[in-house]
Amino acid sequence: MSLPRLTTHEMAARLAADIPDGAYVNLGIGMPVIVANHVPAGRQVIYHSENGILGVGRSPEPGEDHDPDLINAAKDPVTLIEGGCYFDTAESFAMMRGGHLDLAVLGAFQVSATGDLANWATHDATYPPAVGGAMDLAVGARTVYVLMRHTTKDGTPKLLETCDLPLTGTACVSRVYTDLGVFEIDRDNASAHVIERFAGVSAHALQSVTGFKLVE
Amino acid sequence: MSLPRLTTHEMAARLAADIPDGAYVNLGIGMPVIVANHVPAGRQVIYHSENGILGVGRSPEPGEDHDPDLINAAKDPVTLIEGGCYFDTAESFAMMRGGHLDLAVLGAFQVSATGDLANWATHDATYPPAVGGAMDLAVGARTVYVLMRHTTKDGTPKLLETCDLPLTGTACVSRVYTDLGVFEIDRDNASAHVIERFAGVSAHALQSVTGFKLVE
Amino acid sequence: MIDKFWPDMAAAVADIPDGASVMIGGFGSSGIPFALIDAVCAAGPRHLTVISNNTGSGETGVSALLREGLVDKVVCSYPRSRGSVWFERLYQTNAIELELVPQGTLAERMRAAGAGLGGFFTPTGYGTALADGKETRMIDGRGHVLESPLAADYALLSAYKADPWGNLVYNTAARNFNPVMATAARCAVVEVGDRVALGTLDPEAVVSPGLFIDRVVVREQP
Amino acid sequence: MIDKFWPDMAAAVADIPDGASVMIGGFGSSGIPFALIDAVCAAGPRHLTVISNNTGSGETGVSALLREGLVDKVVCSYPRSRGSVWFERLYQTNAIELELVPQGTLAERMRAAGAGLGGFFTPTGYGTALADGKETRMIDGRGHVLESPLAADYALLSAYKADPWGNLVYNTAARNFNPVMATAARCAVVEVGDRVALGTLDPEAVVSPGLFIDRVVVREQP
Repeated sequence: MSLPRLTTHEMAARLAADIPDGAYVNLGIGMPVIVANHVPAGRQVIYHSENGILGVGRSPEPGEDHDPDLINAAKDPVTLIEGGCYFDTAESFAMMRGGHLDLAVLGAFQVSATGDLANWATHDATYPPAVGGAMDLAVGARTVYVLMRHTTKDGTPKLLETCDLPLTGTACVSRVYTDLGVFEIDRDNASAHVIERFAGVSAHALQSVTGFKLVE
Repeated sequence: MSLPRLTTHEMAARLAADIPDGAYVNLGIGMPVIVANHVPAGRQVIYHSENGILGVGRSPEPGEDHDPDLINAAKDPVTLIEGGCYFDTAESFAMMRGGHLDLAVLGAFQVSATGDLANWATHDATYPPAVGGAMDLAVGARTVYVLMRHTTKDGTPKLLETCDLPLTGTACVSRVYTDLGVFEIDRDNASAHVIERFAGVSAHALQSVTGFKLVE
Repeated sequence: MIDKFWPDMAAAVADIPDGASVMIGGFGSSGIPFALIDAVCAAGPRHLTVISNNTGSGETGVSALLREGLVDKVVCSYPRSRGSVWFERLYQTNAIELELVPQGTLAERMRAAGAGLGGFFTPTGYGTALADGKETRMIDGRGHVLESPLAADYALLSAYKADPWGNLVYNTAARNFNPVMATAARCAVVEVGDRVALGTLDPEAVVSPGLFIDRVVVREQP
Repeated sequence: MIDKFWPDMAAAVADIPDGASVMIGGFGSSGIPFALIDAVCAAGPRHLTVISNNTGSGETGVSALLREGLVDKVVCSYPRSRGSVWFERLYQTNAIELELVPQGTLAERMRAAGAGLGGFFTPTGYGTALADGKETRMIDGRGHVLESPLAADYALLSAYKADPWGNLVYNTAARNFNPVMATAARCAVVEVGDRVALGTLDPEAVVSPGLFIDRVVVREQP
């Protein structure tokens, strides 16, 4: 069964639509970073980068002069917007852990029915594990949204009763934005409320690729 | 029996002679502050103030323009020397507690034979107790020197087997500079080595006004 | 556009309820939010817990809140200063509760709250009366006291300049407790000498990034 | 007069002994003390423990220390980067020990060491494999992990400008771990782009006060 799926940019745009004006936001490495390109015009969002930047701006244009020290968490060159500032890692993580960011948008391998998040380690023991700031964002941001494909490439659900990959944090995810819909995690009932099913995705088809109970 | 005693300025000068060149030093409120006026010429000492200053300079002259925000721990107006800087209280006490100050010079009500310090509270329950930064300096400075008179006004020893006033810290004092001599606390033997007896003070007279064993 | 400036002091403190915990920046007379405190006195919320290094001097600052009878409890390191007559009066008649905290522990407890930590072990106060009743532990042969994070409902702060996003810089030793309190309060209200345009403050020299700050009011020049 | 400048990189790292623990500033390619690392490679102390956010990329930075076989153990939050081939090679042959620490916990453990604290409770990592074997505690209904302070014998750091007392400022995002490592090492060695005269740095904008800094070397311009 082939489902109509949103593209990466469509997924990012759907999530971006839910970011409130004036929010302080950390966008995780990978797909979440793209969200910044899709925030509706007129909304002012201040982006935090774990390496010590508040007010991350656009990437420099090819050929544009830029400061080689000025990189984001993905180690890509960025700029600083007016009103932005710099600080050290200890203060940066105090912001993250201390509940001062309104929102973190993270990628994920798996999310459980109670909002557990697995996004840092696979079962491959020969490949070095790397955690970075993911665990701090998971526990520290006021709200954690996950942006990920609904299933793995081979069709296995990534929304599961229980994560079987190593956890990043427990009971930390509020919402999941996938290529099939938007889901509000209901921790107490170990299920999720379907906020939106995208066009052409039936309730039945959606449930069949989801590892826990969905409530419409 | 009346002993020849050093004046406050003589005591401060004696202690100042032992401050090494290039040291980072915190001088406690009261008598210790005077030490800064007696550091030998040619020695550069950088003074820390708990309220967030490194590089405290001289007091402004009467009538001289000065910044009303720029005060020291005693709440008296001061200046900043070239090379000084400002920081907040959390960082200031990280410096103090973290062993980054070479020396703290503190006043005291009592010092014990094992280097316990009592300098923040009396037995008067109607008078509000106040501790400020004394406990942090006691545990945090690399070296703690006490500058105090050898006895109370009524002649009671302030160097005692055990302090009977509330403690500021335990086993924290290295040396005591009084108006009668200089004493290195020997914590392991609950005694003190007499580094210096001032002119006209006999060993017997000194021991008679001291509450624990002195070793010449 | 984000603009955290409020039109006047009264509006910026109007929602402080009875029973609120309120951090107040400053050390001695330096970095005290005198105008915000006056506005709180005028609004008159009662049964406040005030968290501040000192308890004011004379009739202004924290002293004014004490004089007006708005404060049930003070959390403080050094309540005794030249002219701290209002605190002494209340203390001697048992009309106010005092929680005395070593100054470094006071600042660090605020930092723990602001940084999302559950508590910390400090050698400060170990073996003294200020550790009475607290959990202790030997770590690397040294006695430590477990101290808990200290948050507040509001912080009343003073800074030198702010931009519309609430980025702050301070003047000399007026910095003191203000930045750490900004991190530890659910609502950080700041009075400043000057409003400056966005982009005016050096991004390398901002002391309190605006994400810690909720409301800013320009203090009238005397 | 106090002057913490040293004549060259080699002299400034010459006393690092075999078995030393060495913090190395930087995040990705930003704020890395490349010249000091090269000097350590040339000196060749062995059995080092390196504490750094990343493990280098290509042949420079931490990668060079790994390639030279000088490192027994890495304490790190993100050892996997584009081009971190030397670390991956050693890891896959069990030729190096890895202590993986969440990035915020890594920075906070350094801060605890620098601030003289005995440890702290953090919610980060609770319920995950990185809390295995660690003491945990419920605080206000939330799980926390007890983390210990992390100090080092040396810190190798990179900054933008220093004055003779070792007061430092950084450039943009090159600040990262450098200031907190400066507080946590018994000997903090810094390479800087420029030596400036005492009194040149704005006292309001010094990021690392000189009392944290032991040795400064000017990096040669490429």
